[in-house]
Amino acid sequence: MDEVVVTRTLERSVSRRTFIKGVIAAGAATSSAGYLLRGSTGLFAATAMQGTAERLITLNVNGQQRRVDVLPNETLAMTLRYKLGLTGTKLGCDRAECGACTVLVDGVSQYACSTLTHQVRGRAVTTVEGLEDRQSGALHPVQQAVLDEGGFQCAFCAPGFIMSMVALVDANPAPTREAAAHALSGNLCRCGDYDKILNCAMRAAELARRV
Amino acid sequence: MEILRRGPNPWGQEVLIGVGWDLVWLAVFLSVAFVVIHPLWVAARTRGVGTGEGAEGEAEALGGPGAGDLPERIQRHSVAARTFHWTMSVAMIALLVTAFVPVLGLQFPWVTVHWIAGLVLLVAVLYHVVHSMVWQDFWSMGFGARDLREGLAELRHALDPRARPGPRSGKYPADHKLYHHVVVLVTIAAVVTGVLMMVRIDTPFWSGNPYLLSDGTWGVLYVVHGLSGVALIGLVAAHVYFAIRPEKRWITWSMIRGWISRDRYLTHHDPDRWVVK
Amino acid sequence: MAEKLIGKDIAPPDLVAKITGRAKYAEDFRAEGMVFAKMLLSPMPHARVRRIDTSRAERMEGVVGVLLPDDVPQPEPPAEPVLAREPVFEGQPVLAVAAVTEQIAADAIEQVRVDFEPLPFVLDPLDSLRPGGPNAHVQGNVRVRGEDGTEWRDHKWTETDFAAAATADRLPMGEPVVEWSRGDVDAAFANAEVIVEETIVHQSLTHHPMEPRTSMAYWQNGKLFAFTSTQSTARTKGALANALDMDPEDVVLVAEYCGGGFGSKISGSTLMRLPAIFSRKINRPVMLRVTRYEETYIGRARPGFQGWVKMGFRGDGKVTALDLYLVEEGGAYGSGDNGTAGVVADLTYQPDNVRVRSVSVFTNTPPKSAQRGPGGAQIISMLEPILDKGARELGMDRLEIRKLNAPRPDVRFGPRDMGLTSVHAVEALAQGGEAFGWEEKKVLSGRRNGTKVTGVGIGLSPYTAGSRGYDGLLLLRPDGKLQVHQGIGNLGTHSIADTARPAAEILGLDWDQVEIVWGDSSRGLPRSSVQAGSQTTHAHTRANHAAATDARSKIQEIAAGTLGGAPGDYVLDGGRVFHRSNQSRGMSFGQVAERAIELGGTYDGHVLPEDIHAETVAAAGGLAGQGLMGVARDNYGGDGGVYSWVAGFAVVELDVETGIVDVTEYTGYADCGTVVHPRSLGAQILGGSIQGMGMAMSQRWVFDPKWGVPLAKRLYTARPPGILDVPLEMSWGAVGIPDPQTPVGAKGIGEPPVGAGAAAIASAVADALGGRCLCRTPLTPDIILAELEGLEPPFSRTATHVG
Amino acid sequence: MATIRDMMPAFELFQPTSVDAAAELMDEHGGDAWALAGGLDSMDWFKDRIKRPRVVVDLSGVSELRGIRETAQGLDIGALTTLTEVERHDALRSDYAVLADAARHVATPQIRNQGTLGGNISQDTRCWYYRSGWPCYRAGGNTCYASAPQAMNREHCIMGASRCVAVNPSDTAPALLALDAVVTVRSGGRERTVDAEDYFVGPAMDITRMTVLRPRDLLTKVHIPSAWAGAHFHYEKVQDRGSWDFALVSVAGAFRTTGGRIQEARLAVNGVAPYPVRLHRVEQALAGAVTGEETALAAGEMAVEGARPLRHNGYKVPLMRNLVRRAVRSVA
Repeated sequence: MDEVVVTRTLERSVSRRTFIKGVIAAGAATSSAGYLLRGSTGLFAATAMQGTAERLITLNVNGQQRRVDVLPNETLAMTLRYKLGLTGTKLGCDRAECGACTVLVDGVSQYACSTLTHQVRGRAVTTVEGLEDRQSGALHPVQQAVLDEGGFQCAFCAPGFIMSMVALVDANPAPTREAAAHALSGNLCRCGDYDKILNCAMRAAELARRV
Repeated sequence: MEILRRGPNPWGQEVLIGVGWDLVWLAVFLSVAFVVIHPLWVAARTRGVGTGEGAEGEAEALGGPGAGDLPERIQRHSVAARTFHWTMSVAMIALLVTAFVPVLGLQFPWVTVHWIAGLVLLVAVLYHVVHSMVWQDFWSMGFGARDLREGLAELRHALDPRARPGPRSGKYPADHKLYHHVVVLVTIAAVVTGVLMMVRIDTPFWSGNPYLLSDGTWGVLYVVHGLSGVALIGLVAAHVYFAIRPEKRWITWSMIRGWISRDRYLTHHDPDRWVVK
Repeated sequence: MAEKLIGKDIAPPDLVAKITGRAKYAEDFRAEGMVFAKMLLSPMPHARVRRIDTSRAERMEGVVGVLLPDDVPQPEPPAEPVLAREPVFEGQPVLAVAAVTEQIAADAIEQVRVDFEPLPFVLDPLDSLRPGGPNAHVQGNVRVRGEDGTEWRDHKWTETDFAAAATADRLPMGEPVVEWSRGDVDAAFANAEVIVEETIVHQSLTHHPMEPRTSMAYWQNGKLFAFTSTQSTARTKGALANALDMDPEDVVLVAEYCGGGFGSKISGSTLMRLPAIFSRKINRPVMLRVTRYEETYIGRARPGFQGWVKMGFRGDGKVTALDLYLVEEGGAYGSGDNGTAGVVADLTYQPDNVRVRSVSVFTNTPPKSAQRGPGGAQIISMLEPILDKGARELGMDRLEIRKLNAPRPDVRFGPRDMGLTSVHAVEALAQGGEAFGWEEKKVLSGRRNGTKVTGVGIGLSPYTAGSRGYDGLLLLRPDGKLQVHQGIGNLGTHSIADTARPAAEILGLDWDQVEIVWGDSSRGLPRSSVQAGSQTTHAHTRANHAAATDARSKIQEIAAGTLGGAPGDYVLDGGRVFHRSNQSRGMSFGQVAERAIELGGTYDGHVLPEDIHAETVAAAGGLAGQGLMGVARDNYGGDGGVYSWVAGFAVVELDVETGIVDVTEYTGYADCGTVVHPRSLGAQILGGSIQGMGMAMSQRWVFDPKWGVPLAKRLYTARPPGILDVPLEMSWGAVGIPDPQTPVGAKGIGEPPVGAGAAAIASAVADALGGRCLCRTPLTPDIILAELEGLEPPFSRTATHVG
Repeated sequence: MATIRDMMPAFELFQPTSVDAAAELMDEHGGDAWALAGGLDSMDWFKDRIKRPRVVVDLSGVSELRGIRETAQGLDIGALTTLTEVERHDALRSDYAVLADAARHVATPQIRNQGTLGGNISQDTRCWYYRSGWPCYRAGGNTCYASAPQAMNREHCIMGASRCVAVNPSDTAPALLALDAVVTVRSGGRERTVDAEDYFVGPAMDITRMTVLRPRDLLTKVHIPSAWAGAHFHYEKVQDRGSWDFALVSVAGAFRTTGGRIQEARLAVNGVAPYPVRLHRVEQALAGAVTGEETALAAGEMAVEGARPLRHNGYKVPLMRNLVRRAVRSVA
């Protein structure tokens, strides 16, 4: 697509800021020939659209500013897994159903598989890789709790559950078992480890209260 | 312009879905264009030249033997025939409106009215078929060599006023007959496909079953129904237009009052071909 | 032995990787130049590919290649091709396109033209059995034992078979394909005090592991490097090599983690071959990221049963006769749950007279496979509420009638008249009932509280729990650490770690001195069991026990040889071997390992035992000379089948105005011999039970009969249970009596709980309905409410793929 | 064209930061444009590659569309306000609990964090034939696969059908009907308001849409009049699973009572028709009725009069009847 369209669309009656945003978003629609032959990173390279507008955006992931090439139809889960190498965020269904892709956006739990990466520009994204203490490398209280309770079986769902637990203990330091279950009801575990997962959540809240 | 709508069936096989709605706009456009252009053209063409309206005087000249003992009013359409005509026209208008107005953008619950109107039309048509064969002179609608000659002459006269008009017609002029036969074909197509399509919707009598025929066959039926519907837009428009044209209004009156004057009879009809006892 | 580790809660060594996101599942691997494959799936339940045109796709920029049915073997059905020329279910892969990005590959698939010729299809086995009914394969609809192996047959029943059943709205029962019996059922029914007869339907349901069966592969120097999701590592390597017709030693299989399989990934998947074959064709690493949508079709499902059962009881509650007829929905490539179901029913109720007839019919539904407790889970969840009916009519306590019928140590069962190594089902029932509080809970039965009615239920469920004769392989390194090589898979049962505990125990090592090697065939994996049938705990505590015993004697020999005295005088503890008379007269394991390398021969694995499997020989060969090697085959032997048991107890609240069932309490109690890892055992018991609850209450696999395609294609329509669908607190326990025929005394537990959970809920729901058994799964609110409101059922008693 | 799922086709993305810009973009691109709110329903369509807009207008950056404002006339809820905000908002919980309650019943926490009130009431039906991309009436075809004699229609409608038998999946819609809410629709430069009840369109009127929204339209605001503030409310949703599921039947009620009598009532049900159904006749019958079981039973019976179940959803009739009973029963 070309910038001109965007400009014409938004110039009239619209703030300079909106106009620029429009350009960035539209610009991100363009393909990145540089990625064309680099399968491992070029997952979303080369779509039908051509153009030369700006394509790099900056994401705040786990406290770091990451420059990354993002297409308009690219989901956060894809960007994290295939562009930033953060494969802890899992794709279980890619349809906002199983919760394996749960991440925190400004501290709020969301399904990364159903969030456009462009929607989190300028917002703080936290993935399971970002939970450990950056200095000491100590596990996050939630992770510690899971370790103490021996939580999860196949654990494909674990990163998502853990992010939901983090959101839970941040919002509610002393949840009842029932409140915990509701907070975790957006995550699926096919091994059926729910009882142990709830033990982990309760323990996590306990540990979080101590720190 | 989209003429036919196709789509994949659940197995991904390409099947017909129906006619492209662009055709509706086309039909509406052509109808309006005709209604606007035709009178202008007629006006331009007939400037200075006498209209087709024969002068009263001619009547005597033309008057065959015994013209004098003809009644003042000559019955042209029986009550039954008129009832049929007007019932059918109401049903037809209802069908066209419920079918196409939503497509053109004004939405309202149309399905029920549409199929009920369809049934009314069906009944009317069946009645007409029986009535015309048993009580009416069925062959008065027949189209023969004379009708052809008459029609061609009329056409020549229409295009070139100086050409002399065709011979007087029988009970029904050639163009009326042609129009009638075209409408018969199109209406039958619409009614038959329409009746079959009712199998697919819920009615008080049954609940729909889309699988009576294969989706390919249904597609064809939808196309036929759609095309005949679109055709009817034009046909009805033309019909209504001519019905209100001044030189034809006496015919319209006859469909309301049932009779025409002896003069009209003698001027426009050939007593040998339309024998009035 | 002095148990420092067996029976303790120890977090598995891979848990930190799992909770920090470092654990690499198949889809997390990358390779330089990797391309992405996307598949075109059959849009029809049964068709023949007439013509394929990929020209437009291949012209697209970024498309690297296509893989067609002609590029892969097309074995005779019921063998399953990777890409089908004659797809037999909607969603079966027909071809694949590889491109530099997944986006391009997907766009390219849309440009492919395939001309399919639709063929007759069948979804419901009964339709295929009707005279003139359609067959799922052009070759036939059932497989039967013929002169030379099994062969296809066009198996049809008669009009009268169906007419008779239709009037009674029960299962039609024509000529079976499989039949076996013991005693005389008809005579037994004649003398029975009470007879219960029901038509039962257990519907098919998908596995839906959290991780779809994604694979990546590339070739290097003639070797295949395959990254996949599988329940069993060593055996998957063999399966892949076999499928590609190559030497197993030319395959490097990496499967460090498996995001769930439940029987659908026993030795990998058919689809894992696709990237391997594709990569060989285009000479680029190929990633096949299987999406949930694709997994729904190719991810396997538990076969459904349409059945009929007749149970005869003696006055005291003993089941004297059991007559069972099962029609199995075998899916596109067949299944055999019907066989197991009959055996499990016979084992659980121990009737003197039994007859089991069944037929497994191929259908044009997505392929079936083992699903946690295959056959057993279905039949137990169907029969337990029927046993309850008998108990009610006899005025008997439902726990007592189960204790009465449960097998004793002298048990004989099944067509092959088997015995068991050990059985403590009665203890599981008794202790479970105690823990659950059966006496107090059973009085709640039928209690009305507002619009809710309480129901209490029990389910007793056995399943196979062990096998014998696999190899153990371990290495005592010069750094004094013990390296245990595990060829089994890592799908969350923690058995890669837990089955190594006996080795550490025998060598007197602390757990932190033990390193587990798993998930990468290039690191040397011994011949192992597939991780299915709940075998591994039994099979590999034995194998590692054998290997460790071998290592211990080698250590003792080296100590005696170095420090004098007899090997038997030396004891092992704390990473040292020393003389029992004098602690200081000893060597560290490190020294022992170095000595072993000097000595060579059997000590460091240069000379290997005769009886170990070739795979173990190859694995050991790669480790020879790196330390003291313990390697041995499990020769402990044993007599009889190895089965574990779970007794499930549940309380439900049924809302009579909505049909909603709320499971409020659940206890699972196991007989699985020695408890190796309590917390992990609890996870298996409760996790399996929860899968059973999903099976009994919500999971479905609905098809449109006209087009023959599945409709419940999403997780929310397939309805696996979520955290709010199970009790907030659940409890478990174990009898803990060791199995005398295995050195560690431990049996497997993966599968028995599924039937227990499902049956306990089904039994509790029937109880809440005042003993009315709907005798079908899933027990969704619509059919419960319809039953309560006395509505005309929308489908027949035998209908399947509905709900 | 061969079918492939789970990879969104390419589109142009616009991220306006003001309603004006958004409205202008929608106007500019008309039928090619797709307004993206929480994106949960939208991305399903995109990933199935069934709906393929050329232009996507992401509204998440339009702060004017977010948040809840308390006014003398009641509450103004921005269309982009997340369901979590609706669920937790104090005034909503205290004075209009039925809406907060309804929001709490939507899918899962993550979806409530992302999903918006506007999106929830504007989402498309979940009919599994339609969602499979089959050429049904709603998809512009000429068949309803769900009402065929052998079709699987356990979750379909028992009333309000017209060729299409799909149901409206929204959990919050009935609550808005019960509160006499009014929504604001922006179209180019113009704004119009629509009663919540009229916001939803049945297939008899337009078989391809669930709401009055046409191309170029933008739902901007939901107004909750103060009329029902602090009334007695009741909300219930019956679903197959405890989370991430759509209602088999849901009911929302608002009641004003004096001395054991119901003064005025609002009752709305969803999951039974292609649109949320407001039970006017029942409401009239309830006005002035004595609270209690008898009234509840009568209301339930009246609610399901004329219901015409399909083959597999007969249970929805007693279910709807019972839920209406419970709603009326709750007044006391």
